[in-house]
Amino acid sequence: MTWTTTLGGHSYGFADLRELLAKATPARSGDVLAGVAAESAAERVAAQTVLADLPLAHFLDEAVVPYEDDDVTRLILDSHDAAAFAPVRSLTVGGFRDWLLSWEAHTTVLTDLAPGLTPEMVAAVSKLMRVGDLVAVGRKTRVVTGLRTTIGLEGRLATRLQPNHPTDDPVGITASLVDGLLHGAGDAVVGINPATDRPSTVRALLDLIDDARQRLGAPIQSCVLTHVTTTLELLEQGAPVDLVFQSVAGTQAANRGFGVTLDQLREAHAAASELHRGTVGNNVTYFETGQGSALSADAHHDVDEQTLEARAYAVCRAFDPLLVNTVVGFIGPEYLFDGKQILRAGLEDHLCGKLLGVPMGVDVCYTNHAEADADDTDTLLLTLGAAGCSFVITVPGGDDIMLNYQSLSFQDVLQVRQTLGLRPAPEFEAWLGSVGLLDDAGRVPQLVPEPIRALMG
Amino acid sequence: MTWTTTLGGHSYGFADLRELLAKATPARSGDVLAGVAAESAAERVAAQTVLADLPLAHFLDEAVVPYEDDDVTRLILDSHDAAAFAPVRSLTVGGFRDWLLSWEAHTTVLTDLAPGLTPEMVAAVSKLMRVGDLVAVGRKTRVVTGLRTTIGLEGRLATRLQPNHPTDDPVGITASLVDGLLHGAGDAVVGINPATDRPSTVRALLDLIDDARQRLGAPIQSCVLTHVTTTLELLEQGAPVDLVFQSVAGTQAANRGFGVTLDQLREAHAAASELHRGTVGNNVTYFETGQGSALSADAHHDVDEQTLEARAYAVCRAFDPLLVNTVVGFIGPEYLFDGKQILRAGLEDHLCGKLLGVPMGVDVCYTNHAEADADDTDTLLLTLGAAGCSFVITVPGGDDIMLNYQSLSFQDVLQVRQTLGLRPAPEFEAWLGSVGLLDDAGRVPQLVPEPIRALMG
Amino acid sequence: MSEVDPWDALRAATRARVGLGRAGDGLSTAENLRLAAAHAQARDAVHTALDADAIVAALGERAGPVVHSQAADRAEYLQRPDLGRRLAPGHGLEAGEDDLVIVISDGLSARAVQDHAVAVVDALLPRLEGWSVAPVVVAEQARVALGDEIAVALGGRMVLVLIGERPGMSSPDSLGAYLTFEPRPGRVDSERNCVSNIRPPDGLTYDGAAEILAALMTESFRLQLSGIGLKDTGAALPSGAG
Amino acid sequence: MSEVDPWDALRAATRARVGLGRAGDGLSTAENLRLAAAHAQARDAVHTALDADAIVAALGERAGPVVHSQAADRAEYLQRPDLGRRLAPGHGLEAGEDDLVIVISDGLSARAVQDHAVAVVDALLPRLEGWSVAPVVVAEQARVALGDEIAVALGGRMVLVLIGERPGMSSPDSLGAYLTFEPRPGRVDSERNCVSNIRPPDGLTYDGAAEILAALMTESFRLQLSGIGLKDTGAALPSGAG
Ligand code: B12
Ligand code: B12
Repeated sequence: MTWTTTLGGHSYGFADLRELLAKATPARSGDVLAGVAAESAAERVAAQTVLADLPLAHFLDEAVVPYEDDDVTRLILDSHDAAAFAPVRSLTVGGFRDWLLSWEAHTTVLTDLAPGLTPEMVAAVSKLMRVGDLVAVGRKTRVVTGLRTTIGLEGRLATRLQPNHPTDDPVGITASLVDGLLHGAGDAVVGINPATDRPSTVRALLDLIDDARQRLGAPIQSCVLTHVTTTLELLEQGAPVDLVFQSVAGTQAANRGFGVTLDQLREAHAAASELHRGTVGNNVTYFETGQGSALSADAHHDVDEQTLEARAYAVCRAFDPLLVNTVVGFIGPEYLFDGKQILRAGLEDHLCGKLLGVPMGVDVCYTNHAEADADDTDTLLLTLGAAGCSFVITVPGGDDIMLNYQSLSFQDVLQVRQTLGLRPAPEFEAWLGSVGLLDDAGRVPQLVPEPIRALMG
Repeated sequence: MTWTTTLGGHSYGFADLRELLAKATPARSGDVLAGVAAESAAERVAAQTVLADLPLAHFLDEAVVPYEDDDVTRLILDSHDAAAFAPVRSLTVGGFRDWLLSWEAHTTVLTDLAPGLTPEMVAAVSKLMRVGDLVAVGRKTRVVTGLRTTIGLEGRLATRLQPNHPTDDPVGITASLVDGLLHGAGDAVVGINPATDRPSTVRALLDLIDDARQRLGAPIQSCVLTHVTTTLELLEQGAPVDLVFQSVAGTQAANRGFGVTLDQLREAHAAASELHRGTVGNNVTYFETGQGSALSADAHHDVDEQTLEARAYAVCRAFDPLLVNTVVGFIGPEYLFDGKQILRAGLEDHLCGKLLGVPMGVDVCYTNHAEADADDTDTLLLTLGAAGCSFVITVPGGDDIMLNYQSLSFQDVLQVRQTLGLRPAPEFEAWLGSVGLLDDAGRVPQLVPEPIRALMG
Repeated sequence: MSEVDPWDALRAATRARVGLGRAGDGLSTAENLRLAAAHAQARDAVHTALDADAIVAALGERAGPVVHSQAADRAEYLQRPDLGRRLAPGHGLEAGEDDLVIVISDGLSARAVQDHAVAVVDALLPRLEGWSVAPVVVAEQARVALGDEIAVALGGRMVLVLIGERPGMSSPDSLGAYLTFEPRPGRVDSERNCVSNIRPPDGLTYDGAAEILAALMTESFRLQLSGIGLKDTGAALPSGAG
Repeated sequence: MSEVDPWDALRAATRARVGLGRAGDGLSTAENLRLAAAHAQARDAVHTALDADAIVAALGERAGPVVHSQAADRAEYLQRPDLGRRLAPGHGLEAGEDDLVIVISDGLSARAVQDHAVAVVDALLPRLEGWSVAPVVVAEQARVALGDEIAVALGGRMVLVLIGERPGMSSPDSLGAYLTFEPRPGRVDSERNCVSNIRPPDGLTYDGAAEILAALMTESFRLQLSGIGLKDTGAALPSGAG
């Protein structure tokens, strides 16, 4: 299939869906690196114009990564729900955008639609959206999940508390954990990236958080973000695993680079589900993704990074996750150059995940080799808050001393919650109130309740 | 006075307040052009650190533009209200930021403080704020004014409807006016920039809007943004002038470049006040400002463009304006290079104006020679909406066919109002409802009520 | 009227983007794509270079020299307006004693200048009978104020700068005319008059612009000033009379 | 404990930015300024060049050649990770038959390498008795995967890449160690093992890192693989034992 169009006297041609999607993507350093980006603004608009006229149903006929070669493609197409797709099957991509923005496409309609959508469809429609659209549609798309807290409700913004430490020191980690709780953080998950890959250390960290949880009587879930093979090992040993974690990407080859197969994920998902550790739900997986990871592993099949990212969500949704987040500015400027590219990618990822039925959060962050600063994270946080993002990541002072990058501080989230009138997850909010960490105006006062003080003992 | 500090082993010195403020300003092309910007990120942080320790009271002792040479400086210092200043007089600039963010600095406290603040104080404190702070403090700072509608109330976002036409054609202007009204725009003002400087044409346009207003029974005010000298002439002729307009800047020399003196503004303000054309208030002036205009007129006295911009608000507040807006991305990339610089400047201007007691709106816009696009205006609009901005400017499709730049479309504002739960000015909202242009969910349906249809007749 | 779709009536009345398609509260996909395409084209207009030879050829015997500002290229021009206001050395201008100097400057839209500038000169000169007019200068990478320095070098008593206004999405070819009496470096904008949006058929016509300019210029010589003290006293035009 | 300010106790327990001053819901001015200063310094750390001569000198007789990736300079290195993974021609590496190739690479923090890399080599080599180790290669503008190509050129059976991790605001000098069995271009990251955050006193100590690496490397040869099939089986460390 080849498409051509003319714009301003020039003629533009696109050989296949893969090329069309790549050329239609808003400017991005990773796509330039991969050699798939549009060469001019005019070529980009031409591609978008062609894409707008493409029937959505076409995406069921043409795969961007061959079905035979790639288990992610097979997962996407084999699990496509034609009945759920019916309401939009006659639309073009452009018509789909109009419909998504229309008043009739409200929350429950969108929830019912999710199984009928493929990642390539949502990636395509997001490429035709402006920032304002990404926010407006994101806002009305809700994905609600639960374990000990409920994630994704309207008017709520949850946080992952990330108490990392360069040597996985239990006292150091506890200090950061306590600091976060005192600032009302941790309602999405207390999630530690272990500096080492030592299973015994991972086990010790799991025990540490589980113990703190029980001593505080706090409705939190924990996660140690080690490789899924290590978590599988620990599950067999009976460790207190609330959530199975894994980084995933949008192609089989990229997942191989991460050392993970769909079968392993299935196995881990099943094992954790059986523990029934939840109180309000039983979503027991947590995934991280991020534009550029497939390209970095040379496993991108000449597909643009945003489309590949959406494909990663198809992997996630197969395992009923409690939480999924894109680490949007985490990898570096070679994939998202500056604050502007990071902002747009974050909002795209959030929307695409949500449309596919994935409980989407964002690591609002940047590295020191990127062209970005704290103003950029503030802006992204505000727009994500307006877009109804499920959760964000928080670290003390926004400075992760082990992963070496800047995410949000606990205070950043307190501020945006006040600015936009957002609240923590309901179960956690009740607990905060019960220990005096939430005043009548919904603000977090500066005090150290006795039970938390005891944790430091 | 000279300040020095060391950072990372380097020593940095700042000769006077003017230099200190300029070096402390976030990166901006206009300050580079003027040769006053910090030379490195480290020098900028050093300047900010010194500035944070500077007592606020110092601003009453050292002027950035000499008192003897400049009537704006004289206006600022002579009208300073020491009693209003008392609550913060003992603070440093850094302490002032902390206080502004504190829970005790709520709306009425800030309203009472305004006459005690000078432009240089608010410019200084804004330089120490991140985007999130600019929004959080902006949000709780309210300036309420009125003529036929009330501007600046919490939870409201008003719009200037800007129905410009390259030949001031009455039918063309009416078409844009009608289009705006049908999209719920115009509650701040219907404001036309006349393509020509011909007083007879300006008069005809004033009559045109006044006639439409009366036929519709709509609570709107009009303005033709001609030079104040022309408006004065028309006031004498008895033209229906709701609002006196003028572009103003932060130094006497820059205002001379604009061909305007404080006396002329006083005269025009008095003349328009006497007409008592308002229903809910008698604020009868409208000013536009914008970072870079003084530098463009070579009238910047080596002061950074953001500080000069705040000084322009001191000019505005002397004349009890109904509306003031910065035209933040309007002039060009030589003053604000890209979307990031435009965004920050817009939020700074909004906050600085509000803190000084000025009813602040923003022309969320960019030119085709700047590095910006519609994603950037969407982002700025969302953050300004969160910051409680009083009003924004709207033109058909966001494309001003006479001023040659992109501002917001009417639809952009409908969308952000829904996203953030914002409503039009109350009097206008009631009128929209009465003609069927607002449904129960506060949305604007696509229909053409008979009275508006008649306007096109 | 009542038979016509009211939105069509709006669309017929102006080139402004009225009556656009909506999607929910926002703009429809089709409209957004049209805007994006227009944005790409307007950006190109900023960067298009002036074909000075073509202007000189069209001016014929009225043509004077081609000069440059101190801005070396487009990138520098955009970032350094100060350089766009200063004449590059070696311009070869020689002082005469003319009433009027006309400068055709690329400004921010070479296309506007290419399409409209010579036609304005053609319409204007017959209206200035008895004036001594210097050969028309063509200026590259120029701002309005460059005209002051050119006029001083040529010894002109008044300068008219025809310059490309920054390009809009629907108006990438809009010409502005700036008039300054007794030009010299240091003149501020309030000492000039402006006639803008010359761009038939959608903007001001060549004759319309020439008519206003000739009246302003004559009055300027009478009052011995330009700027806010000088007003365009013509009658308001009816609809359709660009 | 109850006598101590609980916030002070937090601050003493970690170098993470706990117990920060607040202003309303946000961070205090003082904290924001500290963060801004740290950001400026971390950005400088990215752009600092490696002093390869100093590394070679410190390595003494263990030193091998200095090689370069195909990324010409820092700007290209940052934008083209693919070039940072390929060896520039003319490297002069000659094939031997060693068990281990060690590569010291600048990565994203030359400072980390300058401060810690040789000390890790010093701590590691005595733990590898009986191993044949090639002269230590120093690589500029290098990514982790460059080690594969270097090892192939040198004919090594295993490669250990010591590389500067991207600099953080509080950790501009953090060293990572990446281990690959039977290295060759095309190896994916799941076929490597990593020991990260080597940065005493706040991060892992040299002996701690060497201990883990030596154990992993020995086990790697036994299992004939590296990557996710190879786990660090040491016991969990008590607090304070970096
Ligand atoms: C950036 C990064 C990533 C990126 C890599 C993509 C990219 N293009 O950079 C992403 C987000 C994809 C990633 C994924 C994972 N990472 Co990682 N990552 C990092 C980080 C923050 C910086 C690395 C760096 O600066 N490298 C230096 C530059 C100059 O070299 P480079 O060639 O550009 O970078 C390569 C390596 O860093 C490699 N890499 C990245 N992570 C990992 C992990 C392992 C185990 C290996 C062998 C290689 C590897 O990928 C890059 C591209 O090839 C480090 C933390 C740190 N302080 O270093 C963690 C870190 C190395 N990652 C870690 C882990 C656990 C993972 C995952 C296994 C998590 C999971 N459960 O799935 C996955 C999968 C990794 C894999 N096998 O591919 C751990 C390793 C712990 C350990 N001692 O084994 C670290 C130390 C962080 C942590 N404590 O959680 N990671
Ligand atoms: C940019 C702009 C401005 C900027 C100028 C700063 C800058 N550095 O560019 C700002 C926002 C400060 C401005 C202010 C005003 N402007 Co103005 N401006 C424009 C605009 C949008 C573009 C000009 C352009 O592209 N120039 C071409 C570039 C290449 O040349 P330049 O040398 O860089 O630009 C210089 C001139 O444009 C000049 N300039 C700008 N506006 C005006 C207005 C007048 C009357 C004069 C003589 C000069 C002048 O300022 C620039 C720097 O010296 C035009 C609209 C248009 N379609 O052209 C209106 C326009 C020229 N401005 C207009 C007006 C009325 C004004 C004000 C008088 C409004 C007021 N009531 O105060 C003020 C004051 C102007 C003055 N005397 O200094 C009118 C002129 C109408 C007329 N026929 O006389 C126009 C046509 C727009 C309109 N219809 O409202 N303006």
